[in-house]
Amino acid sequence: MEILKISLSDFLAHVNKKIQAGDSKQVGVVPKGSHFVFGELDEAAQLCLDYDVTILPPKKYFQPQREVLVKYAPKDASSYAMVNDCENLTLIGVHPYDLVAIHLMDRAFSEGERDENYMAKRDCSVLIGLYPTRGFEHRFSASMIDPQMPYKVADLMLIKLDDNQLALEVVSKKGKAYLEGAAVAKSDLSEAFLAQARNKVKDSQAFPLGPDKSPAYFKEKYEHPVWEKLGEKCYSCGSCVFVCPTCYCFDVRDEVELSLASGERVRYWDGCMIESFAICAGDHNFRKERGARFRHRVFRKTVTLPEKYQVMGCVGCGRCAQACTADIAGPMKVIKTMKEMN
Amino acid sequence: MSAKPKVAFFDFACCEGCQLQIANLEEDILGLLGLVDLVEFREVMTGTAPEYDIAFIEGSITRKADEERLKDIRNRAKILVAYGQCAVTGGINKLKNLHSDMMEVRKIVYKDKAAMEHLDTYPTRAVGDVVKVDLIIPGCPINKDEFVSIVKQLALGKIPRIPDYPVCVECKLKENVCRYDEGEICLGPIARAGCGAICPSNGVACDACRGTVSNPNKQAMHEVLAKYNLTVDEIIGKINIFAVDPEVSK
Amino acid sequence: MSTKAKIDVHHVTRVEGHGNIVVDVDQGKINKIEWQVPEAPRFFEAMVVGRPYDEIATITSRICGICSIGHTFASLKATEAAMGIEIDEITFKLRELLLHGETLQSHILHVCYLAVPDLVRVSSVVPLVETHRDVVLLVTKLHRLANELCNVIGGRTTHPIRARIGQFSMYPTKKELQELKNRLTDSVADLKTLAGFVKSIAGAIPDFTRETEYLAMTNKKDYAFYDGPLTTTDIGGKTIPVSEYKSVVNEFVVPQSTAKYGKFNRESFMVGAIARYNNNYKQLTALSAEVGQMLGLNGVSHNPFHNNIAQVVESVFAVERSIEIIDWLLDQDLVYRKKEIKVKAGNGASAVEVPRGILFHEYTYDDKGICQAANCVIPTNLNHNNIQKDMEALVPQFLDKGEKELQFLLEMLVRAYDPCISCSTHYLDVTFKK
Amino acid sequence: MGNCQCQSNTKGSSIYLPEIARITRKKLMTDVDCFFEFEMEKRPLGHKYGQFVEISIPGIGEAPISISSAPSSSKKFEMVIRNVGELTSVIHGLNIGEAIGVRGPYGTTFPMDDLKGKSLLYITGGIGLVPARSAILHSLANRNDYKDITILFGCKDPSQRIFVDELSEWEKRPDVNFLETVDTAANSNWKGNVGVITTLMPKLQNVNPDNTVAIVVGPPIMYKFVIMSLHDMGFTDDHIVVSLERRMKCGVGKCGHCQINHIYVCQDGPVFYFSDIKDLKEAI
Ligand SMILES: Cc1cc2nc3c(=O)[nH]c(=O)nc-3n(C[C@H](O)[C@H](O)[C@H](O)COP(=O)(O)OP(=O)(O)OC[C@H]3O[C@@H](n4cnc5c(N)ncnc54)[C@H](O)[C@@H]3O)c2cc1C
Ligand code: SF4
Ligand code: SF4
Ligand code: SF4
Repeated sequence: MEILKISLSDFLAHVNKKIQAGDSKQVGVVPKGSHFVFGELDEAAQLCLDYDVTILPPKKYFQPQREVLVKYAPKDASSYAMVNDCENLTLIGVHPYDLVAIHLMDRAFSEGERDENYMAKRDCSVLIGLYPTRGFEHRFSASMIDPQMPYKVADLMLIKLDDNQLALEVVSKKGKAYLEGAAVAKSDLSEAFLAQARNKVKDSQAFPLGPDKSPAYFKEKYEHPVWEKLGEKCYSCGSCVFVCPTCYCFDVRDEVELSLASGERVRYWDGCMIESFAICAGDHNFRKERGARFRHRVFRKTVTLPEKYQVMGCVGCGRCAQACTADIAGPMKVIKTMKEMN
Repeated sequence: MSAKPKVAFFDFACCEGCQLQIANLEEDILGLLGLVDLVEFREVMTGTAPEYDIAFIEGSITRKADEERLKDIRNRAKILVAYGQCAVTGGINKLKNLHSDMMEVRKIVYKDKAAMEHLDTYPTRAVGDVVKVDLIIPGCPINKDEFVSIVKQLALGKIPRIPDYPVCVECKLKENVCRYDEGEICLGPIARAGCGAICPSNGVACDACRGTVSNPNKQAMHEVLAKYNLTVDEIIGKINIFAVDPEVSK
Repeated sequence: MSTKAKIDVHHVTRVEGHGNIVVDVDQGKINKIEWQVPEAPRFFEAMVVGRPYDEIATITSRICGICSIGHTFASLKATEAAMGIEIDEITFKLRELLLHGETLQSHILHVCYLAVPDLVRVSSVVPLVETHRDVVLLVTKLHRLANELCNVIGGRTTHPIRARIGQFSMYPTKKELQELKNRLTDSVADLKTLAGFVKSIAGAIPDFTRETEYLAMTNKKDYAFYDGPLTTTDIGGKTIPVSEYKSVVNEFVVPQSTAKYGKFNRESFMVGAIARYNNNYKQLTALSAEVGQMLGLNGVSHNPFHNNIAQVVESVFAVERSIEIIDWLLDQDLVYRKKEIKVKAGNGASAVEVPRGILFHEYTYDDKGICQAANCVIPTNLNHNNIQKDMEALVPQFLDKGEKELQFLLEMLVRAYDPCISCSTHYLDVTFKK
Repeated sequence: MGNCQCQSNTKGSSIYLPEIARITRKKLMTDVDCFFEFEMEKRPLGHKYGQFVEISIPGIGEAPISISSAPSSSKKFEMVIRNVGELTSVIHGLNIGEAIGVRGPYGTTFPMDDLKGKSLLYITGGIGLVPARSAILHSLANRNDYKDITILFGCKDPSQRIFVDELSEWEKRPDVNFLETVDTAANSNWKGNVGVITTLMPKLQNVNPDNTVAIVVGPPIMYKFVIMSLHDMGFTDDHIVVSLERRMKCGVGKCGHCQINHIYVCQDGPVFYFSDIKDLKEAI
């Protein structure tokens, strides 16, 4: 893997060039109040390479909150036509845990029936990763992700060396192409130095189980009272699933124009924590209890996805722990509460 | 509904802010007029009709005479929609009911003239407390996009469903900084969504102006509010500005 | 010549809220002329008692959906006055801007959707969609712009969210402001077109005058909407502080009617666009004054139907002032910082000019910020006495036109006042005499 | 979004785009259940027993519906649709010749090939008969492939019986043991059994649980009791096949609505050996 260096100002100048060229939307991390979000950059100066976590993960670009799948003239089935909107996109500053989450999403949407609406958006994206420079109290990603896995999806990885210098790992051809014309120089940094630079921030907590042990461990805890105990406090507000980078459940709804002349079949974000999610005909709800829904979500992260992909379904970003107003959603909280109860 | 449904609008005790949302649809009103046949709407037109396919009712009921008028509308309407929080739960008007004695209420406003007969008022009732309601469109004021969507669904013969999940859902989708992170108390976790989390999106905590979801986690809400050192009375006060399920205020 | 008229309009249409007109003239003898308000009272002053200071504006905003921005400001200002809270210049300007948005929104709605059908002699705006499609589309465009102004500044078109005690909860971005400014600038031409249309049908405005007292806010700097003391056309340029509003509005109950009435130096007074115009027209911007002249307003007018013309004039003014305010805001550092509010016991009164006229709120708080007492005086209330007196003058003058025409004129008169009867804090009920 | 030089090579296809089928026959079976025969416009559906399709009407929505006819190479297929909501009510109003959207077939099938040489016990409740019928018809058409065939059918009351002609045909067939019951028979001239479906099970003689596979399809509450009775009769879980119903939005294992632990009903099901799901608390 080629390693380059660039000054922060040259990097930003390059991003500005890309913004001006206009052939690809440049998205980066920008502040929002006391927090951060991924947003389209009007100028590179808005870009923030020093952040703890974003409110929503980058999945919003690949599985948009509202996405048209099919369009039609209402009640005329012969009018069905597919829709697949995508645009060239560069995401700048994606932390490793979010890259791993994108890798998981890629697998979910490409294996089995291949979902072109997702895959096309992924295909026209360039992902520029960034090693975190700021800690986040709820993060425990070091214990959740394989450090090599971000490289499966990243096109470039940024390592912040100091306030003015970046190291650049060129992972893919797309990444190389992105840098065309940038004021980069060959790196003279030793691997030991880089390793240290990558791991500048340490998590204050660690999840005790990996993808090999986690499924068996949690399956045994299926009947554990922890689900009911934490579930009792759950608002079923879905915040934990919407902010999670590896949650991708969705709803599909038909919407029509006011003229009733044309309409769209639209995919929206949905989540298993919402009470009506598993309701069937006859108003039968297969996960009626808050605790059952809570367990289902945790199991998806700790059992289902690891069994299916041999990767933890939780990447340890800590978003759910922060988003949960009831303060129950974080996987660390589940582990801790289980221990306290024993 | 194959032919254009005959639609009428009526209002009772309210601020008429909800029908203003309809006026605010601007050009879309022309589109709506293509879907329905507007037969009665006192604020915008002169004219009445003997019966309606859909009657939209705004406002709450505070007097016997209004009750009779509402029942008469119900008899002549196929589908009756309570729109706006005043109609759905009694809304702001129900704050009056917190006073145990209606004469007390009259005195606060009308002082020594309070006993005059025509000032009669009874505890505020929602439209659904007086007649059968087929559909509710909550909110103070209503969300005009939701209104349009419901009219479209009715015109298509669909069964409109309003969201039954908390405002936090929409708040997260808007990627707002949570009010709790700013040290404020927000009713979003129990409030019914459908507004697009408009208050948190404008930097203000949710007041639950659309009432609560049908199965709110009251206990959890009380625990959280108690953490903010609110007394039970304050919690009740906080939750019931818009007359949400009285159970929640217990 | 007709000498007989029996008119009983139960719930006048195209007004906000419910009002009735009862006229009984026999053999030229007037038995009864009555303007009645049967709107259900809602008891806001009772609702807010016992509630914390930071909920009051949320509640009193719901007095009226159409004037919710004005009510919110009156409420915030009264609470700020009670607790001695100062607002900074950005907040002040944003409030002015938002109020102009409401004025524009409400005036356009009223003039075009509710009053113009009278001048064209149709039952509502709906038939105009066919006959005057261009005008209707122009009106919806202006109305939409006004609403978007309210949305961008207040967070919602009705019941503003961002306006809080001592501050806004969020500022618009400069991009939004710039965009708004561009659209406001473009709308000036549309307003001129609209004024031209109103001129083309202005011949239908009844020739009726009755001199009365006109009450409005005034201040030295500007044609007043947001701030300033009180004045009237009868006190010759003198002003009265808002804190003494009670001595001006003098609410009282009259036996033959049901709403609380107001009077000051005469048996009745009028508030609203024409009252503001009559007191402050010299402070109009050049363009708004010119539109007024074009539509036949040259200084003080005693024709209540001219209220609609004054609304057109104020719409132009609102747009011009909004552009100026946005220019000022674009030069500021719009980085939002939340301010802490210090709760104090006290009493405070406020006034704001809302589309229908001057509005007063007054609250008393204890040291925990719990509301102990409240009073809200609504402009439509203040006008009822004047509507009654106008009707008494109008009926004999137009009796010979026949019952039907007379009824039409009386309804049109009520609509010219743009009464917002749902602001019913103070309404008394009617016992229908028939 | 015209500027996308997307690399995606299969962008021209979509798993969410329905194909077209037209109604060729339609017959109301009960007050809420309507039989439909559809014909695919372009190709035979190519389904197997127990599978389902996502059917849709533009502007209304999509829903999973089982295919009720036996597998065939024709473009025609049959369904029974119960009017419970938005989509189903609109479909009930369609006329012969009108089009609907179809995606699929999806899902697992009844293991009819593996069951060759075995006895079959069908236990069906209400419109559970609809998916089971595709297997029943197949096994009756290939009668020699199977030993004893027993069919139990139960529904709420006599007015809710579906495929009544076929029921009486099965009843008459000497090579089929057919038993039927209704939950209540008040206000009718019903002469047959009355009671929930489990009351039929003690009437079964000579069922050898070791060489018989039970195929159970019905409303959610039916499973628990039927399976208890089957256990009593000596059936082991790997001799019980069930078909589950869940809410589904995509039908292709993505949307998450039908997920029970690690299982997606749309792809891993709807047909399961009970032994594979008995530990899933939320399955039955
Ligand atoms: C594998 C499979 C096979 C099936 N086979 C058949 C079949 O052969 N025949 C058949 O008739 N049906 C079948 N179904 C069931 C069918 O898919 C459902 O009945 C479907 O919901 C009907 O769609 P609808 O739009 O008409 O109903 P909907 O309008 O979706 O309503 C269905 C039910 O869900 C409730 N509901 C819907 N949305 C919500 C919500 N947001 N919140 C709360 N409740 C809600 C409604 O109250 C109602 O009870 C099958 C289902 C599956 C999974
Ligand atoms: S964020 Fe917390 S309260 Fe909300 S659904 Fe998730 S666990 Fe429940
Ligand atoms: S479960 Fe929580 S910590 Fe884990 S990836 Fe999802 S949001 Fe992040
Ligand atoms: S601000 Fe309120 S609505 Fe939004 S997430 Fe927080 S608690 Fe929920």
